[in-house]
Amino acid sequence: MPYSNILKDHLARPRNAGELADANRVAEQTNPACGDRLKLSLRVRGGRIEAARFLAYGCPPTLACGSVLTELIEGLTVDEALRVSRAEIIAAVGGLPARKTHAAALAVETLHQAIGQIHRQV
Amino acid sequence: MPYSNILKDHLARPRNAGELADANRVAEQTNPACGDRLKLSLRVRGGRIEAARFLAYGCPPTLACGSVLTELIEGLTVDEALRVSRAEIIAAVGGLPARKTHAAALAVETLHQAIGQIHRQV
Amino acid sequence: MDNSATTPVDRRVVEAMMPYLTEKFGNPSSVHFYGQEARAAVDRARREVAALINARPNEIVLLSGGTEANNDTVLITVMLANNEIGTVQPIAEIGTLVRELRAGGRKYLWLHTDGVQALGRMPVNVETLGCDLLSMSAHKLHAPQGVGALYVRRSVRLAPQNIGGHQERERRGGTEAVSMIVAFGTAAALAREELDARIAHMRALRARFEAGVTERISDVIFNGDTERRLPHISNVSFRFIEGEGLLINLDMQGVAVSTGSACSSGSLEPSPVIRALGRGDELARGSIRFSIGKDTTDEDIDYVLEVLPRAVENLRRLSPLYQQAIAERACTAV
Amino acid sequence: MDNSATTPVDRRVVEAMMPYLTEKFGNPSSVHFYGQEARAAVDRARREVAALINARPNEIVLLSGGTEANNDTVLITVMLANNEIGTVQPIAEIGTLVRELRAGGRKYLWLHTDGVQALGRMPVNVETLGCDLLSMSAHKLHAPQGVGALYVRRSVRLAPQNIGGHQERERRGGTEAVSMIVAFGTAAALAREELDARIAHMRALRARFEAGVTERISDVIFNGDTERRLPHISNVSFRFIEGEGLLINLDMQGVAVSTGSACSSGSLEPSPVIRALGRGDELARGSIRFSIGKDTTDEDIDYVLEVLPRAVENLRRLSPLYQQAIAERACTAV
Ligand SMILES: Cc1ncc(COP(=O)(O)O)c(C=O)c1O
Ligand SMILES: Cc1ncc(COP(=O)(O)O)c(C=O)c1O
Ligand code: FES
Ligand code: FES
Repeated sequence: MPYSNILKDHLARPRNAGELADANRVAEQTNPACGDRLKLSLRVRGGRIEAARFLAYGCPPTLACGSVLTELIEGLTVDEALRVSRAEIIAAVGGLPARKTHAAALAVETLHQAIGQIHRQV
Repeated sequence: MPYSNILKDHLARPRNAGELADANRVAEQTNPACGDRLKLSLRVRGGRIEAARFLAYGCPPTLACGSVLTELIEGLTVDEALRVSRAEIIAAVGGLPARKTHAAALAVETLHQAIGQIHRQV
Repeated sequence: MDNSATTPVDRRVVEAMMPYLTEKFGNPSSVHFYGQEARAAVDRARREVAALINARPNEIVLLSGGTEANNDTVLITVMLANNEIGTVQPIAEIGTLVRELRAGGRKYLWLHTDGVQALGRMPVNVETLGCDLLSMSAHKLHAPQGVGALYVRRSVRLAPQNIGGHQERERRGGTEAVSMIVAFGTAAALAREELDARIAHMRALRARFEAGVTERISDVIFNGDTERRLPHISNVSFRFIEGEGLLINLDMQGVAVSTGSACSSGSLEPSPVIRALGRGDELARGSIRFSIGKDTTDEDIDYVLEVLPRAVENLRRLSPLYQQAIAERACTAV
Repeated sequence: MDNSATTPVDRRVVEAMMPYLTEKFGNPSSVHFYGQEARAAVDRARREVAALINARPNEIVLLSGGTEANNDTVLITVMLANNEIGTVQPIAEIGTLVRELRAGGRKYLWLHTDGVQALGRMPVNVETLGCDLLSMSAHKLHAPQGVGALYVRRSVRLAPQNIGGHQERERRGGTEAVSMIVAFGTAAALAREELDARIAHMRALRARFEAGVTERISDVIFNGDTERRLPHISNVSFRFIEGEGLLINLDMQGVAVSTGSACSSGSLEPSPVIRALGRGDELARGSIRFSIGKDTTDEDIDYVLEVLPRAVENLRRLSPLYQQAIAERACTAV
């Protein structure tokens, strides 16, 4: 199977899907390689990510990376979240085929864009 | 099967195999195309072929054509025997693959050689 | 629901091939009894395959499948029926054109058509079609994978594909896959016999499926010409979502479908075929091929109709495109 | 007695392939469960084939048979073991030479060997042999006809054979013949496990056969190197007669043998291989290949030894060459 069982589980039961009504940080990015999209909404209080939600359009890796990302960053400080790497996301979805690793890149970039807003606002 | 059941039967039970002790006509020819050999010995009395025997070396069609030829010509007058054609021999062995029809030609030619001796002697 | 990718092997086909996997194991090139028994079986199968497309046995070159059959060198090739959306092409018209060109002096202009998807799903008659070459694959016809044939009209000369054996009248070397060829022949005979009934069955099930989808799911588009279309394929685009996620969701619930064609999957580019219909990337990426077989039942369809709306809904809930569309619609409604 | 032409399919092999002819019918290119199940089966088989020749799985290209495997374009090709007389060639020495030439700058010089006859009849180790490519055919290994493989050393780049699919790492297109590939894999596993026992068995039977022939029939010549020879082949020339007539006589009594190789039979020219041994036309035309299999028994051999002398005798009685020789011998004796 090109995709791991972990990935397929995220597809069948996405974690933290949707948008936060009280989000204070929202970012949406389109993957230039393929048009996949990821939208993140975060509630950040006192430098800590209290809640994260995602919406995604595209291939299973993009959907799963969105789902996994919200799980990884909820509860982290902004600084800790900035250290979440592409490799970590790929590992968390149980691996990705080489030609799909840019799905994890999209997740990192969308997160950084959202956090960038924070840094700018600070 | 490239070969008919009639042909295979001649191979398993050749008719008139051997040489006539009292033959008065003997001819042996080698097929220039492939080296197959046919030897005929005939006993001719009063213009009629009383007995015919054959020996053959080569592929199954050559063996079967020799066998069939002796059957066809025994009892015929010399003139009748001269009319035995290649097509008739091929039919009598139940047909031959195209690239093996020269086996029937060898039979006709060896017969004509033997009969030629008769004509010369007359 | 993925009978376009491959079909279950018919029980009767397995039964017919079994003797050639057990006691009848001759090499058709051998002169002796076992060899000739195998040769006779191959020739019987060749006759069945020829009969299915109204050809002569010596116009059939048996080989390893549709892909090998497509690997000849010809000038014009047209799919008889497309494997993604099932649209049937006007081969007969093209055939007439090619014959005219040939009569006009273009002596070596041949018309090839890929009949892999069409075989067993519509009448295929090489005389009516006027094609010079036609590719066939047994595993789309309820026989095993790894065997197929190329129809070669008697006037056409081809360079042999596999050099090193004299099989198939010098047109394709290699010891014949006897058991597989027997299976193919049996499948061809069954397909010829049962063709009308199979077509009626598949058409009825597809109508049931498409009516159910229309009723239960919004924002769907059925791709392909509704008239000139194979009876077993329904290609549907679901707006706002992408096909592969839907495929995996369905698969986890026991429903096998395809995005694009199995032949080209692994690439997962937006389907160029759907895009050529003028559908745009989103609809092309959201397209799924459901393909019905002779053994599909009403219950199978009803199960898909139960599972599919939920799967589509779940993915749409995740989709920013869908959320945006809802918001926009809400605004227009106001 | 014609196991060089093809071998009976092993019962265990048929059992292993059956599920892939019935419920497990997925297309390995499909992303869903059925497809992935088929993919896994293909990969398991690939590992078994690799293990048999001490290669890595990704060095194995699965395809339709030995002939297709031989259809690559390479510079040097040597038969590992000849299919007519069973002589084993010094591939390892040639391998060393090719590697030296390559080290000396001839970068694209590859050594290909046809391992079709050798497989399952002697240890085949691509590392020891030093070959870059090796052809295999399943039906010489107690699996069905129509499947085989090409070993391609990792450093070698080949142009793909069938264009139009991405299978076999772009090296060979076409939907995989799953059931056949599973059969091949099982046969490879069994061959690896049982190789020593099979070799000992075949060697013993051949010794029994050759002793019997020597004892009962005059004017016979055993062709091929008695040392460096596959254990299952005995190639015998019977003086004064031609092989095909003998073949048909034996066939009518239920004994299957070959003249020359099945691959090239149909031509029935005097065997160039036997002629190359310096035997002349008569011995070349009189040569018969007896080939033993793992399932051949003592009783089979004894039956052949009963039937063969009579068949040879009958043909010799017909032969002008034999009569001449007898006459000459009588004169010399006087
Ligand atoms: C239209 C069409 N042509 C050719 C093929 C390839 O045939 P095969 O799988 O026998 O190689 C397929 C599918 O596999 C197909 O759908
Ligand atoms: C040495 C050798 N190579 C190749 C082949 C051809 O393999 P296949 O029959 O699988 O095409 C044969 C016999 O058939 C053979 O004996
Ligand atoms: S297709 Fe590019 S990440 Fe999904
Ligand atoms: S081989 Fe020429 S006739 Fe027999």
